[in-house]
Amino acid sequence: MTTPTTGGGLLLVLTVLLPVVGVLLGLVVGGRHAQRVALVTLLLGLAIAVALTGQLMHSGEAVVYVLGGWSPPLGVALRADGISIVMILAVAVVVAFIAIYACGNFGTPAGVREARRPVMFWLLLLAITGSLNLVFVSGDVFTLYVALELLTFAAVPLVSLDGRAETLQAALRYLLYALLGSMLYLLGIFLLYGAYGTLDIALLAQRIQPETLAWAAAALMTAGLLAKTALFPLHLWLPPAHAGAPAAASAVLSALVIKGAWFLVVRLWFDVFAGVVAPRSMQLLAAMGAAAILIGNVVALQQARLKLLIAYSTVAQIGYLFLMFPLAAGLNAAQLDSAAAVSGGMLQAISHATAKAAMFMAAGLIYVTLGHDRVADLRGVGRALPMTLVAFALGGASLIGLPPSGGFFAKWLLLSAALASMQWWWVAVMIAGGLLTSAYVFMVVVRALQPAEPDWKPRTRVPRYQQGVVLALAVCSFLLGVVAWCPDVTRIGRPGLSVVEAR
Amino acid sequence: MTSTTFFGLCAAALVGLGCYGLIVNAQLLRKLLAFNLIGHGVFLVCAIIAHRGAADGLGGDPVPQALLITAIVVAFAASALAVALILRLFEETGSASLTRSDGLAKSDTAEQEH
Amino acid sequence: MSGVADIFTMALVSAGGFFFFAGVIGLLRFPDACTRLHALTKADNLGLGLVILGLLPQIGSIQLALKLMVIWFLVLLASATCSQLIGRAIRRGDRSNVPDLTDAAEESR
Amino acid sequence: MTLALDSALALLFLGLATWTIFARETFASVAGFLPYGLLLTAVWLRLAAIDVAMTEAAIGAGLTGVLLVGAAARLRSTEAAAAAERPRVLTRLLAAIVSIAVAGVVAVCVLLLPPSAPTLAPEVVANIAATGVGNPITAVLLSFRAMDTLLEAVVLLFALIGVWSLAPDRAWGGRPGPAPVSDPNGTLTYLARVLPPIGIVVAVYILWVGADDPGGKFQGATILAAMWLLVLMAGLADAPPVSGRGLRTGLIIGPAIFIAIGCLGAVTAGAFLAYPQGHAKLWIIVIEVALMPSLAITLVLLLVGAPQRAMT
Repeated sequence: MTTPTTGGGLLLVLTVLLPVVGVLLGLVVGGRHAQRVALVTLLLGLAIAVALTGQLMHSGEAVVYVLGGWSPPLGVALRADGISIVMILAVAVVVAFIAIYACGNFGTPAGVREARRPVMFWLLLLAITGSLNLVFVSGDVFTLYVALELLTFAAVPLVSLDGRAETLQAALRYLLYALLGSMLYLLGIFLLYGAYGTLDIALLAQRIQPETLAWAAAALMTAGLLAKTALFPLHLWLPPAHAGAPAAASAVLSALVIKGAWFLVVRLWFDVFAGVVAPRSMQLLAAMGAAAILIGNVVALQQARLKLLIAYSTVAQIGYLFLMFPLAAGLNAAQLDSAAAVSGGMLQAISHATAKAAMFMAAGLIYVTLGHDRVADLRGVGRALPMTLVAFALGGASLIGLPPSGGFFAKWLLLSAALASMQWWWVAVMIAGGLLTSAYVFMVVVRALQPAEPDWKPRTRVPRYQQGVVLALAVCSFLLGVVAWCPDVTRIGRPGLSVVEAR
Repeated sequence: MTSTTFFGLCAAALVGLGCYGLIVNAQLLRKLLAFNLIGHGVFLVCAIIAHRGAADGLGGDPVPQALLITAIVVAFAASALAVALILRLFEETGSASLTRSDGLAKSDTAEQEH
Repeated sequence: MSGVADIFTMALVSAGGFFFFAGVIGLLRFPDACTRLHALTKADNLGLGLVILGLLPQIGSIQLALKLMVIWFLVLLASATCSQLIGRAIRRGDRSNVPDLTDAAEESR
Repeated sequence: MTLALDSALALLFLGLATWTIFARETFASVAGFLPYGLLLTAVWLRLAAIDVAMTEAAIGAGLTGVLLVGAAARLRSTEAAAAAERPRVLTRLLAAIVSIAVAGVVAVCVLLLPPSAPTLAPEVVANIAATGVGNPITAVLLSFRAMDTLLEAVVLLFALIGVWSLAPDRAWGGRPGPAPVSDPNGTLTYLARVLPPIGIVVAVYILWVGADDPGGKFQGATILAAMWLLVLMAGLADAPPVSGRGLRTGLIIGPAIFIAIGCLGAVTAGAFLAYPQGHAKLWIIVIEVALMPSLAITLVLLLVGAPQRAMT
């Protein structure tokens, strides 16, 4: 089988290479130039993401690029369909916002040619962008392994950027989980190669048979990826890692990095193992997701510190991302349009990405202003940082799923999928999760609105543009629900999923 | 039993040993060694798959062999990063193991933003 | 002619094997570090040298023969240096003094 | 006969692996890991993977060994505390059960591999002429799956950035590792003077034959890295400061040329990382020659770790 390169394919190469070139260039020029290189690169990346989206919507089919002119199985192909492009776009947008925010915390101080934290942050930010894009566009399971490792190596140092002992511990724990995860994933792909003689996702999907070996490979790869994406009960590394990093880094890690491994689970289960995994394993996956929603939210409620609270909320929100599996399968079984569930899952991912990034950055500003982030002691924030508090509340509203937020529309899609496929128990989980989420969001907002003591003064003044960026991102997240009126991009290039046209 | 199957079972043993070490050994460098054993087990699986694919005058399928080279290099990079982290942790705390207690939840006073 | 070469090879490779064997026994049975080191270096230098010398007539290519000789030379160089370093460490009575970057760090502090 | 040989080999390396896990001291455990790595190299040879064996000997056993020995020496003072942290019997029992289950899964998978193994060897043989190189692994690494090799160089670079990010703030921009201490009459100093010229020749040779025979840039780069390490260990030279523009250029020049040639392919040969018809071997060699020094620098810097001494 030959996979011909389609129009606009070179854009796929660019979305991966541009950040890598940015890292190389940034490393050489160093210092405050690295920051400029990063900003320019991210801007160009955004333009490429938009161009790629345009290409995809124009042609209405997946964009494919055959590297080196060697088509699979011998060569490697890059492939972007609807779900990849949604993620690429979301990453480009969120990273751009985070980058503007980070200008306030990661500028090279005057009089120094180069300082460690800034230059490392900007290089790692570019590195994460490039690796994530590679995860989204790679059509080869081994290249995906390399992409996952790139992502790990770029994300772990972000956790320990401050160099404090507990962040080092958190980074090490993260690294160990991630490395174990990649080894399991690697074992799975070697087994797939041993059985079917290809590493290309499209070819694997054709050749795979429902047999023990394929099942074992699926189990190994999924287990590895779940460790990386921190689905309950493999979430233990996440809260200390995400809460300990500097705010801008937490935003990248919590909003984007964990989505890389999750995206791969989606890719594998829907595209490669569609005929192999039993409905029961889909239910198991979602059950772990449900446990994550309930336990993550309950633990979040008990947290004394804002950043840990948000980190545990991430643990819970990851759970939602795994509810889509049995829902899509259930819709398929009922001869309904399963793409709705997939769209719901993707929308949940990007709405969580925007909301969580905004919330972590808001928490960062609150920390700077108060000098701490104890939840019990947030008085005065409402007056000192009104925009930031609104941003936090809007992000929280999106997590809860209030209309017209992206979270609302995502949950609405998932809920209707659950009802249509008569899996009411997931409905109960989602509603309970929403209630718990609203509890801690309101708790934080109400405490922050309390007036401060009369002689209280903010410890540091926060630049206005940082507040503005956070608010803008939160507004994006809150208004993401408008995609309901847009054409559903996630279906492009995924013929196997849209059985019946709906909506 | 062919030698590929034989080494395949050795690979399984290596993965098992590595898993055990990863869970039981507290010191981080020992965990890293255990991780390397798991890695070698996985690589060995790949090597036997390559050996089984011997054809057309080649001693093994060159594609998995090439993958293996990449994987070995990536594993080295992982080890280097892990060692750097462990040594830094040792410099900061004088300890080279992950204590069970969640350091972050307790140290409320820890300053993180500047 | 080839019969003579074969006998030569067999004799020398066996002798090399014997030195390796003796070296291992020495390593296991000798009482202290210095004597063990002595046993080990004999195995390395003589054993490997005899094996390579024995293999030479079987190769039939000057280039390959030269490569083998270079390997022997490099091993000699490395093993001589290593045993010297280990010997010095033993004399100092400091077991942890492995000559290595990180140890130099501890010395310099 | 072969089974006897295989069994002896397996017995040895599994025995050493067990030692690595169960040894009481970390240093002893690392000491077991070194010969284990070399025996593993013999296993790759038994499985007819000569290029892999060379990579394993150079990077898997060699450089990883140096890395671990160095770390174990530094961590000696934690041995007592680590030994005290021995987990309870129940934990160990559970760990054993989990490990046996995982090993069982892997074993079953190995036994279930289809009797007629799928292979891409015929396709590689059919297309290798277009790449101009004779070593099928080099053809895969630098032509068919060149993307993976490019990314692999980037992985090393990202890992190095990660290692550097662990520097203390005051030492940023400075030199990694301790200040060099040289013994002018020492044997190590002598070796560090004699060996590097030979090592460089061997590295270039291994790179050069890599096009048609086992060998290549990674193996060569490791030898170069080893020579530099030897010079560093002997105290003949100091590690370079990480802020040096020249050093950083050296680090990225290899991947940058790789990417540039890839882009050239997009213009002249119709695809990123494609080579113009008939000139493939030339470009492959250019990439390998460009990558080798960059890889060697990266490997050395990964080994010596984060900067520790501030610039004065």
